[in-house]
Amino acid sequence: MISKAFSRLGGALAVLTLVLTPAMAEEVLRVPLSVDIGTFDPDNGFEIGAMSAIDNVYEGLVEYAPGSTEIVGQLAERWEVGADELSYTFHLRDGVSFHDGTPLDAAAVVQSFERRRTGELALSYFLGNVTDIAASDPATVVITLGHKQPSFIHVLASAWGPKVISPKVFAEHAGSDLAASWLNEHAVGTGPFTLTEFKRGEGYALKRNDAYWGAKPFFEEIRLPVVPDLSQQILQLQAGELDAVPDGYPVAQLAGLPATLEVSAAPNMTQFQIYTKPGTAMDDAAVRSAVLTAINPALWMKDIFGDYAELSKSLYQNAMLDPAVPVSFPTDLEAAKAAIAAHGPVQLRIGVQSEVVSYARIAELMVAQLATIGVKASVEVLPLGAAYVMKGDAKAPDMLLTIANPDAAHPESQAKTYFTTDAVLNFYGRSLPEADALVNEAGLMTDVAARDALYEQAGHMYFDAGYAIPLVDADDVVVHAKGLVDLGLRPAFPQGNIDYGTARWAP
Amino acid sequence: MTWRELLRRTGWVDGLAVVAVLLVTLLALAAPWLAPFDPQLRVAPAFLPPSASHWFGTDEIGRDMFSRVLLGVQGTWLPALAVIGVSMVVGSCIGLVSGYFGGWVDMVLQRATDLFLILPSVLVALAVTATLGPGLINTMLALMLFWWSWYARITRDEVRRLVARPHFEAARATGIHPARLILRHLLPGVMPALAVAATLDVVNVVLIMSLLSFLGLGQPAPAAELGAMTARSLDSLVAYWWLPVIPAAAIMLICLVANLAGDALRSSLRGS
Amino acid sequence: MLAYLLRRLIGLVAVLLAMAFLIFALQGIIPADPARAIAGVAAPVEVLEAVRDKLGLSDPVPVQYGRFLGRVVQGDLGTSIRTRQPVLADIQKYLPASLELGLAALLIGTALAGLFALVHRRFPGSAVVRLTLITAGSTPIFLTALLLVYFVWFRLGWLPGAGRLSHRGFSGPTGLNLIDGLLAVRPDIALDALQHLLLPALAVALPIAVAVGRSLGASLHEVMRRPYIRTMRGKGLSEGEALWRHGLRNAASAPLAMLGLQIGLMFGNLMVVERIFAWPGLGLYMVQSFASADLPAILGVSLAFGSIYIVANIGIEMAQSLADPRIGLSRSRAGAAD
Amino acid sequence: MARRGGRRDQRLTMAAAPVLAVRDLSVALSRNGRSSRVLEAVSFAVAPHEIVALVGASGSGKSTLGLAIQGLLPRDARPEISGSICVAEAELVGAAEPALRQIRRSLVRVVPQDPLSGLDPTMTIGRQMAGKAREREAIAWLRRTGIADPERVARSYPHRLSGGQRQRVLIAMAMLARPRLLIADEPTTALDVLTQAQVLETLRGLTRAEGSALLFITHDLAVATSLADRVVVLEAGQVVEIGPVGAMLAAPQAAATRRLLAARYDLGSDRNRPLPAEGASVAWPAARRDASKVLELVGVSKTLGRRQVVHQVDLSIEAGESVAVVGESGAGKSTLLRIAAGLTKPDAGTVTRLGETRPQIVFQDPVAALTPWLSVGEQVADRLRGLGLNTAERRRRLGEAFAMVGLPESLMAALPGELSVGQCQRAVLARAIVVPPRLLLCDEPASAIDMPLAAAMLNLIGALRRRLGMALLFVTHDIAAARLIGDRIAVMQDGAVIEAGEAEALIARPATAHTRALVAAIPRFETAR
Repeated sequence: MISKAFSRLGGALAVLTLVLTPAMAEEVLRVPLSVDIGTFDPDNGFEIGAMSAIDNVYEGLVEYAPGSTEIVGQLAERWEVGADELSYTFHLRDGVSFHDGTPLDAAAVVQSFERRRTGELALSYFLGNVTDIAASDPATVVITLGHKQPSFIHVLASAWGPKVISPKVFAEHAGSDLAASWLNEHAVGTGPFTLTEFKRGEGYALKRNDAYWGAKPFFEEIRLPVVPDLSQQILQLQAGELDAVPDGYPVAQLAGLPATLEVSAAPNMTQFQIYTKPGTAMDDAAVRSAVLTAINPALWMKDIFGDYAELSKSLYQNAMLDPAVPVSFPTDLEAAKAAIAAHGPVQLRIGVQSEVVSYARIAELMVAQLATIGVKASVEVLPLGAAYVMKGDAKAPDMLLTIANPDAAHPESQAKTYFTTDAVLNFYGRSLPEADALVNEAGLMTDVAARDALYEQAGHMYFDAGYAIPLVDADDVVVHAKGLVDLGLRPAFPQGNIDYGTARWAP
Repeated sequence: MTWRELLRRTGWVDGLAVVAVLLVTLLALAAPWLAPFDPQLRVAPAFLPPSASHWFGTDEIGRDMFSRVLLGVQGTWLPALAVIGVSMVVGSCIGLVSGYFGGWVDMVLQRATDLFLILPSVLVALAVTATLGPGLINTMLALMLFWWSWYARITRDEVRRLVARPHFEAARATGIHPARLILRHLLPGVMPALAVAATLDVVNVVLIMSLLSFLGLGQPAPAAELGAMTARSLDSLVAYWWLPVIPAAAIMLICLVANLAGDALRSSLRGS
Repeated sequence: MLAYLLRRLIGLVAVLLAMAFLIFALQGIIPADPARAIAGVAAPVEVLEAVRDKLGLSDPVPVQYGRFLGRVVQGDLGTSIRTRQPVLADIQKYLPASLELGLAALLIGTALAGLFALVHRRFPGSAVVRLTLITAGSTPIFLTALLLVYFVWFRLGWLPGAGRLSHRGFSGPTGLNLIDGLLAVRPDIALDALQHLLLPALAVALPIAVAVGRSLGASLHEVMRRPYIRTMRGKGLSEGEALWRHGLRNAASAPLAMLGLQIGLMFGNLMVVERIFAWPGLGLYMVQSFASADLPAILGVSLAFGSIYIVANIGIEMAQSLADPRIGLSRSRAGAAD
Repeated sequence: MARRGGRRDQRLTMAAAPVLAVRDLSVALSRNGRSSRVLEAVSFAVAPHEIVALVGASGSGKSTLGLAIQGLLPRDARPEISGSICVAEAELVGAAEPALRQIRRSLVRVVPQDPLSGLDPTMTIGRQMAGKAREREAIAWLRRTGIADPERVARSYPHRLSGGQRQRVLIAMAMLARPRLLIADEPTTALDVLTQAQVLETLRGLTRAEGSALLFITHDLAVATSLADRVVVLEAGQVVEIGPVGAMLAAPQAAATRRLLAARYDLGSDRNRPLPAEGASVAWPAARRDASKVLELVGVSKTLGRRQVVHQVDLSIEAGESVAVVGESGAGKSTLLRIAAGLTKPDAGTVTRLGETRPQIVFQDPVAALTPWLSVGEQVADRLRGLGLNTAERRRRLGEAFAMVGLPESLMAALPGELSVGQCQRAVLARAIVVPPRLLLCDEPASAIDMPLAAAMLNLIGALRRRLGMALLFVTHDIAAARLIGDRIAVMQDGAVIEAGEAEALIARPATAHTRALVAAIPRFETAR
């Protein structure tokens, strides 16, 4: 009785809804964000969801070309590296202006980069090695490094790399914080889109920058509603209220997508890895070998990622470095069982950083796999930030399952973030000086093949010593309405980073 | 009112519910032996719909859902009982002391109870688990931190009510030993109200635990807890409905049984 | 009355202090690192230390608590780590949506509770009614919410399943779109706001309705057997008149108390429902704050929700004493004399 | 109203058309699924202006009859009714609900038994009496029932009023409709003697003045005879005697009537022997007494809240002596008893008690005085703990106590809820005397129960105290009971003892107006006219 009455009410309202809902213009792209954008400040914001928007509003000197790790010019038309490998000279593109009409010049670049370098902002460390930024003429910027860093150009091309902000912003909104509070929710860059709406919790909107120096974007407007729940995103995509789910669409459902949807997948630098604590049963080579046999990703990768991942070949992402000798896992499960039986009961606690679905699935699978060889494993979701303070903590879990996702497509980013003794994310504080030496040596080399060989060698040393285990490189998987093309996905960018400037409906 | 009397007064549906509560407890205790498959192992292809060989189908990685739901009953029911049990013991002791002695003891204890009662418990439980880190023990701690106050209030009010009743006054006036006075003339009178509150509370505890799971603050991945199982497979609702729906149905069943049993206690107390 | 309000106000402050202390005490024992959340995953140690110092996180907890209290007294809840805005400003921004949803849910919940109670009275002892209500009351809220979205919006298209408004760029003085739409004499906006409001409010309202409805039903059942109801029947009042004029008021106390309890539970449900319905309220803000260890925000929202809860409970106490003049607001502790 | 013409011929046999005619009425109610006959072939009539008393012991079906006449038998009990009830020529049996409501609204009104729970506690008196529109009329009626400040009362909530005031409100509410028939269902049981007399007077005056007939339901034959023109005696659902008051008093026909009469006591009853409630009786043996004081209160005062409840009371009781304290409710007599028991500490004055066994108390309501979830035997045996008795010895003492109060030993395992009121009374006494105290304290033990039970209780207490040599402090509002049980009587008013002395002498020559009023308020076996 109640439902009947309600259905009548609902029916009446439905009719009204149809009347009131405005027809969608074709030039609007609607992509959901799972999380609010905390800040739109390119020098402060590092949230994965926000990067697409920030990178389409602001531009840096160089960028990764779509679909590759090759670096091409963006605001800089070309650049030269000095013979000392310390000075970089960038020649700016002509005829570029900011959204507020101010023309781009070297001074603007210098001002923005100085803000990044000295502003004590979240991403200031990007320019930690820079000693000087100067405008040698209005169209030329010279950056001087403190020591040799061949990876520097990758730093500039990173999704989080330094961007150029309109000098007018600093003139009008500098305040005492380098305009940080104004730039939280406002933006003036040179990109193909301008930020027109910033409503935390509700959504954001970008408008096409018709004065853009490059190819004119197809879409007139980009709407980024905040839709925190994945199920809701999926339903809205299927109902045609969204044009894409950029990240997290359940792989198991990709095979059965409705005819109106399709998948764009591309290789990505999202590598799932395991870090191990010293002093566990895994220190025993036989146990370690048995555990490796059980958690061999070849046994389960398809169950979680379907066709949208590949086995990691080394501790560096496949898209960053193609090793001569990929890491290998033992495959004799019977031997593994015997090894565990011989060793006696083994219990392992697997820590995961958060209850992200993919972590949970992999952890679950590893528990199931380990159970087959007689190892009892349990999973703990670590409290917020706990993974960063595990060094020397006896109560820390025996292994940590995490995603390694470096700032840039350069092996140095990976090694110096996760593996070396002083690496910020060397979770268990382990130290292998011989391998560190190789990484340092490689960091100064410009010959890519020789450099990669050294990195690979160091990687094998970390792996063999039991520090870290590479598992799977997950693809970037975007599910979207049929006909959306040229998404501009880049392997070195975070997952789901659609380039709104290139995306378009196929004719 | 005695338990004897109480059981006599319950109707057969409610009597059945009381029995069912005991059955669920037994089921929870015996789950590991009843499960046809090892709930941790991958025993079949993933996403099998319910069938004769796998009554509730299989999950995302090919584990038997029936076995996992059985384990889930254990992982949901026993912690809920523990939370309620511990809170009830702690709360009723405090309530008893507060109600029996009255005066400033009552004042102090009631102010403390008030404080815990007025704090929005779910909110603080969320904050506590968010900060302590998700996990069964932390969740239970976070819940118990508040739950006792509820029972302390019930016990205290009930004791105040009984103490004011003529039969208690009469018993006290005969001059019998205070311990006997409390244990035989007071406590049995408080128990039914506590029992009613406790059975009805199972629902709240189970639902709050599932809510924590949905917000990513529940038990970590392989743990078979019904709320977590539902929450984690929510995005499969349209494609593989049984993954979220069956554990949720198990929650409903548990809550239903507990609720009916609570109703049974309540109506027999009122002497319907 | 004034003395009562004053006393409750003092109580409110005490509770808020206790709550603030509780969350602060937790902060002392957690390994979570807001500095890391601010500085980013890959930030070097020196940057981290700088951020810690800037946030005052290196000071001992009591010092931080004292400083925090000092600021709170001045209306400063600190700066959110995630949004980098003053927490108070954030709360002001997100509160209206939650308020709208919560109030609508309470309204719908109370109305449904009345309906349930009447059905309960009409079919006393009906197993079907009871089982339906209990089942509805024991469904995890996120499943209820998603099923509503799936069937009512996705399948049937009757009501929108996400967001607050189809119109963009509308805003009014109260922040409650439905009311603002009416104030601005924009029936289209008000209607649109109402359509968006109905489903999430229903999801939040359902557990409230079941709990309060069952309590009201039981309470009415008891009250309608009291001697004074017989007196009123003896005066020639019909069942309905006796129920409306005399039964309801006398039966109100227990369901009102249950409503108070449910408001406490509602905050958790708001977080879930706001997340599923992409409803930009404080619950959503809170959920997102969890993910980034945004303690100032978590603390701020807890205080905000806590205050609302206490105020709501004061309201309920007043409603109780309004319904039954014997329940003094003084909550007298003196035993009944002679 | 539709059946108006139906039974004219039968009614013509009466002098005037009766306001109420009950014919062959049988009612069966079901409890816990079992149907039982509550009324059997009841027939009687009430003429206009007439006052008829419906008298019966508890369980005789008199209240069910009252409900049946309003058409308000509880629906849960699935009433089965046969026969006929005509109110002012309208047939109630089988009438539709709206018709019944119309009858209740204008023809039949009821003054319910319990004034405490008979009013909606959440609404002001004025509102629930008449709604907003007729408030002035309501106030006028309140004034007519003898309420001194009707405007204030109309604005008040029930819990602000005394029991007597509430009963008057209920009378006013009923009379507001100027009903043809007023049913008063034991309207004075819960009231003080003085108030009871006033309320009865009000009832009679108002119905006479308005010309309403009055059906007065009571267990108290004395009240009935002091008020009514005719009496209908009901026993076990059947009418056993019907007739004018005078004739019935002179020559009671039915055994039930005779039993009711025998249990009745008043200021003329013989206090040297037990009341003849249970057949013929022999004179009391002399009590064992000596001059030692088992209780001595000197200058005792107690303040509760802002009110001084007990004021400068001196009272002493010698061993084996019986003292009755009489007073209206609120006079402070219960507090005095609690002070004597040591349950309450006085603010001033001294209390001296003799004997190592603490005084035992018998409370007003015997059912409420027993812990509901413990068996009667266990509760009585509670007092035998800690005396160093072995199990056999304990059983023997328990058996003795049960025998002494006249309870079969088979009831030891029973819960209080399974006992009748009379049995509970005996169980309470058994608990008090299983270890005999030097002093027994009784708090209105006979006031909340039927007259025959009250008589039995008085007899039992009288017997036990003499046999066990206990001194007795007996608190009551009924000066007739006080005279029967007490060697001496102390009269309390507003917390102070205003008068005390030998029982007979005090009643024969009251020194104060208050005592005189108490004496005068006791209904006697004669019609008031």
